[in-house]
Amino acid sequence: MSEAPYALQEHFRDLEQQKDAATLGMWIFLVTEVMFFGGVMLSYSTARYLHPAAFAAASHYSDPLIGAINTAVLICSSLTMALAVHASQLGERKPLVGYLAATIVLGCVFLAVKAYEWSHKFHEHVVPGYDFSFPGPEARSAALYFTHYFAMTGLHALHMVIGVAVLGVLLVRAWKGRYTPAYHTPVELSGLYWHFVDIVWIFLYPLLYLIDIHR
Amino acid sequence: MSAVPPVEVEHHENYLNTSYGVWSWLLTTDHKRIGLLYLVSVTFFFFVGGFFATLIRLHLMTPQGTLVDAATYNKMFTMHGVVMVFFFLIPAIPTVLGNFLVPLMIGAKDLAFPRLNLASWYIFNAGGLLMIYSVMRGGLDTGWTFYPPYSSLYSNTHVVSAVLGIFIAGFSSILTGLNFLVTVHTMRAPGMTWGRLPLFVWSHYATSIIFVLGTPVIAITLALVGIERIFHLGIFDPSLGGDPVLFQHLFWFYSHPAVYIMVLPGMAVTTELITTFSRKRLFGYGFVAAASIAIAVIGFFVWGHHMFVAGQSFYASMVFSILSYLVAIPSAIKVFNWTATLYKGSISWATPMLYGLGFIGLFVMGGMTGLFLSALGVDVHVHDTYFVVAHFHYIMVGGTVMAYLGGLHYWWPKMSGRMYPEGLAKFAAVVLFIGFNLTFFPQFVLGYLGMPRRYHSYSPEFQVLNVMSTAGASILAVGYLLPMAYFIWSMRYGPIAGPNPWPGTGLEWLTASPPPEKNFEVTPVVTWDAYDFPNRHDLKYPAPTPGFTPAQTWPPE
Amino acid sequence: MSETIVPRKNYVLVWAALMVLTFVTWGVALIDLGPFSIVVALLIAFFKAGLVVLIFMHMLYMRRRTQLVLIAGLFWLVILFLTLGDYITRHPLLFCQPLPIP
Amino acid sequence: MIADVPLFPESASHLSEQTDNLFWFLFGVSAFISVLIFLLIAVFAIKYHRRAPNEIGAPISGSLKLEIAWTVIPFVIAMIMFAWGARLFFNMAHPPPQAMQIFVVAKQWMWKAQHPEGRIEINELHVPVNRDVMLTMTSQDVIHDLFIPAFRIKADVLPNRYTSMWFRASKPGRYHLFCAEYCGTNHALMGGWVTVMEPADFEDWLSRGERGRSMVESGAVLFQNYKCANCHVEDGSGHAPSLMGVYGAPVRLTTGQTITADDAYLRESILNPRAKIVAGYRPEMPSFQRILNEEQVLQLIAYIKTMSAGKPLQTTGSELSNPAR
Ligand code: HEA
Ligand code: HEA
Ligand code: HEC
Ligand code: CUA
Ligand SMILES: [Cu+2]
Repeated sequence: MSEAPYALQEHFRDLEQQKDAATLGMWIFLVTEVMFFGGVMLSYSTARYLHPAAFAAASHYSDPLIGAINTAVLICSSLTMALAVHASQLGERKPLVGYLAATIVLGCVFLAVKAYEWSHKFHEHVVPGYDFSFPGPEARSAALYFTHYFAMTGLHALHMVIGVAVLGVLLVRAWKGRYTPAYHTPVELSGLYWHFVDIVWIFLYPLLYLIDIHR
Repeated sequence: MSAVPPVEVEHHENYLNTSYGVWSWLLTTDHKRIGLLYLVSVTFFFFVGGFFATLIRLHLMTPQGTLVDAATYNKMFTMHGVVMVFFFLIPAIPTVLGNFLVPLMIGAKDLAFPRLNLASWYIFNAGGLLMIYSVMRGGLDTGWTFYPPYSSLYSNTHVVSAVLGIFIAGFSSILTGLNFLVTVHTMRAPGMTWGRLPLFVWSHYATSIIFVLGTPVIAITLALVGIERIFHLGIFDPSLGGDPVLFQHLFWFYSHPAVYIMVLPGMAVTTELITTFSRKRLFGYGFVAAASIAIAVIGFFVWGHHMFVAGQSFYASMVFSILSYLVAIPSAIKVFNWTATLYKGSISWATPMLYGLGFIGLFVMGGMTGLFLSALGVDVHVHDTYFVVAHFHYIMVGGTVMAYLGGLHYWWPKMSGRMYPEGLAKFAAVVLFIGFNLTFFPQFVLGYLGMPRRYHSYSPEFQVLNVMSTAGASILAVGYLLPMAYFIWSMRYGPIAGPNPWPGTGLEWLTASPPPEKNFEVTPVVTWDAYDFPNRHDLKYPAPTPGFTPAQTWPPE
Repeated sequence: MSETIVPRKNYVLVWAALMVLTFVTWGVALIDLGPFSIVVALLIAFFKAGLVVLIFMHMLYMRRRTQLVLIAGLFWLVILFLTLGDYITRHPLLFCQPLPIP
Repeated sequence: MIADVPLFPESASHLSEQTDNLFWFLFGVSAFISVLIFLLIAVFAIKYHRRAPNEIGAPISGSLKLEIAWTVIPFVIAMIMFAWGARLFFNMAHPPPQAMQIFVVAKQWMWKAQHPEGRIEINELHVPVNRDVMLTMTSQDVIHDLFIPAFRIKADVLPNRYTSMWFRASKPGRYHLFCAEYCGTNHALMGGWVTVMEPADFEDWLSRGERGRSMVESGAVLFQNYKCANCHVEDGSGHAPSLMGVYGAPVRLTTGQTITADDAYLRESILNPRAKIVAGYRPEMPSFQRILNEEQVLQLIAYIKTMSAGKPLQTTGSELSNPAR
């Protein structure tokens, strides 16, 4: 492909092999991420199994509606990301740039809402290890909920931040017209990453916000 | 010796002499050079770990301990374990031999992601430096297992930096595994089907599965320990509502499969050694390949056998025990196939073969004692005693380290272009074998007698056996220093090896020694199976002694 | 490997389904289903995740090998969660449990 | 000197023999298989040693029959090993109901054993010969592990939880007691001796020494001091359930579950009362988490257990020493 001569690395036979390798590599990376999050989720699950009542009580500190809205924001960003990949496949430069920008904006909105929620928790003094008070004798077990809350949302937010940064780089390159129908693997792979982060949140939302909310 | 006479072959352009200078090494993306970089790092860590081992053994000469106080002793074995496991044995074979050989063996120009490969070396060293930093600042005393609440609350040593070091080094494991998986899937030369892959590659493939799926779990687990320690949270600490047994589950979910990370590459090397030095096809290629994958998969189901008396449920213990027996079966299959390969072979007693046979013997002893440990009733008695210490040293030192050394000898001509001194090498191998058994066999007896591990002082009746062990360790030390010395010597003075001194059947032997920068002048097209000695008419054997008619010769009638 | 290009319309449809399901999750959580709340919530989450993986991430159109990677990942996640089996079968007086008094 | 080197541990409990039997079985099988393999390797290596530089091995590449044989045979052997080990483990995990109770609290770096009669010992454990003894153990700090090699038993001792093990000593004598789980600086020094005595000597030993209150008596005092009886009125007329006969009985919880009130449940009820609420009552009980230490909790439990016997509130230790009744 004459448009992107720099794209083929010399140890590969052709662009197809290169793309094949990159895609497989990305999926394997995502699987490692699954196991990474799996570790905290397991920790969360055992803690919840051992202290069901405390977890229910503590989860009331998180507003399910805000969580739902944030989920929606992230899902919209997934759509714009999917459309960005679509645009890159067709080589439409302007839409690609636009969708990437939209994804970044939505990602930032999500992070902003998250920041708001976190600051709220700080105000309510439910930050274990820093400033924690919880009414009732279950305080100790409730602290476990908040520990996991911060660990899981924090880890997720960290992934979001990285994702936004990566998309930022893509945005600049897309603007310069570096991606063509023949070579747009970076857009696709970043898309996979972004969707993965979305999926993590799809699980975090019910796990953290929706524990026995009628109680 | 089958070494080609030291005729100075004409100077050829190879990966070692295409460019010179520090930066040409530190910024290289050539998998062969990165393999050598890893060789340097890993050897360094081996001597750090060996240094602590030496101190441990010296200290344990007398019941009260001769060398250090209790706190220091605890740091010794912890740092010995951590350094040996995370910074020596886990990376050793995959990153040195694997890096060097996997692309060569499948006929690729490089690994799929060369820059990632270099990055993983830097990440590894960054983790290692952090570990060394913790050692310098006063060390770590939690045992390599980091059990909370001791590690997260009570220890006042440098847990956080050590944990961070391992966390970082973990990413290098993940990247290495990912790179191997993708390379094996996408970069094989034409004709190199799955059924023709050398078993070295199969084993590394299986190892990579564990790297990729297990390492993230230890990363997050140790991260949680670090967080718990810094912020005094209660994820694992029972006094804050957490559950310490959960840590053990998470830790062993990685660390049991990790023992197969340590042994599968050893098996990989052994398979190559046994076939090359028997000049014979591997007996049961398909079964051995499948056994590697089976070990990697079933190995993930048995972690609870480290926790039989740790407070997991009775039923969980039962299940983990039976699964531990299942995971022994593929290992058994491998051992039997290796042995059968020797049958009617043409067996050479070259140094690498001595290591290969040594591996089988010591691995069998280590593995069989693993069966003692997975028998619930017996494990209750021997858990956390020297029996366990002996078990794992038999596999890890007797098995994997031996295989690693065997592999280094075997591929040294490929890596450096020169031969090591055969006589001295045989001598070192025998010294190692004797020293090893003297060091660790008495520990089986000590363990069943009931001497607990991680003891800086012990009851006087255990002394004689401990002294034997210490004596063995000093012989062992000599055995390790010898190869170090003659490898360095041979880089300059060793006889020139030629492309295929043994001769071996892998693609790596089809290219020059040392190989050119892009591995092959032309990408090879593979039309033969692995280890297919009878049909490899291209292999050049040294001329036969006149007047001698062997049973099978090349070329076959 | 020729690329599959998914029509834009499909993305939008999936997106709509995901949005609906998100608010369904929230709505269902408000109804008291006892211990089944979590089950329902997780089922919906799995369904949503499935949609994202299959369509947004093109898993439907990937080659078999890539699909295997995903399946392997999920399989290993399940192995990890077998840990819960220990907790569920644990007797309070762990390990050593007196036989019921006759 | 070499003659004094012990090669095999002393055997002093009913279990040690069973464990050794399994050990010898494992040893025999492994030795047989290992030696077989070593011999084969040695024989092949010598018999087929390369005689000419251009010799190659015979073109053999496998045999399905052999593969099946050496998959199935080890599998069968392995299952026998498993079954035997599991059976032994089952015995170890199920103490006979009449076992005599001793309570052990571990802390860095000592073992503290309390006999129900009140005698407390440190880094020592006195037990009668030929009696089933069950240890109920907990830790005040990190994880420890009680290990008595001569009895071939060990079990981890965890904070915030009860673990237990049992044995029947078969031979009077003094045996090592070790801590087998690494627990910090003086882990190696956290040990002592188990003394197995003839029953008469044991009774004698129990009655000697500065005898404090029995565990039940101490429990009764605590029950009084902490005003438990203010709420837990005997006939159940207070805000709280009567504790009469609660031990070992089924308890219905607000969640609808029914559980058996065992040691761990009682402990949790005292230290973390809200975790499980008795049906029909309100979560009013205060937590005694930071007020009582592990030994006191054990004493309270011992006391509550006697209430279950429907005995008068003051019980003497000697009656308890045979809970078999
Ligand atoms: C490379 C490392 C390595 C390997 C490969 C193994 C392999 C095995 N290990 Fe080991 N193990 C360790 C390293 C390793 N282990 C370490 C480091 C520890 C201690 C960690 C710590 O606490 O610090 C440990 C601890 C350990 C324990 C816990 C002990 C305790 O703490 O109480 C157990 C218990 O089941 C166990 C079992 C096994 C088994 C069944 C195998 C099997 O895979 C072995 C299979 C091999 C064979 C069986 C031999 C070949 C077969 C034949 C010759 C045929 C005959 C076979 C049959 C009849 C079945 N190991
Ligand atoms: C991969 C792993 C590996 C390797 C190669 C080794 C190698 C050795 N180990 Fe290691 N060992 C472990 C992994 C390993 N070990 C682990 C995981 C533990 C458990 C830790 C824990 O409990 O947390 C352990 C624990 C352990 C103990 C038990 C400590 C205790 O429980 O109290 C002992 C005791 O003998 C021991 C001895 C040795 C010896 C003698 C060697 C020898 O093979 C080493 C020989 C090498 C040398 C001798 C190096 C040669 C170099 C020199 C001689 C230069 C040295 C420089 C100077 C002296 C100035 N090890
Ligand atoms: C303020 C009142 C109050 C005090 C003081 C009190 N309790 Fe309770 N206790 C309760 C109530 C109410 C319940 C039932 C609800 C529940 O399960 O928490 C209860 C339950 C229990 C139970 C579980 C009983 C069962 O039937 O399952 C035990 C055991 C117990 N208490 C022991 C104690 C001990 C020991 C003390 C003193 C150290 C004590 N309590 C002090 C109010 C009290
Ligand atoms: Cu207590 Cu070791
Ligand atoms: Cu294991």
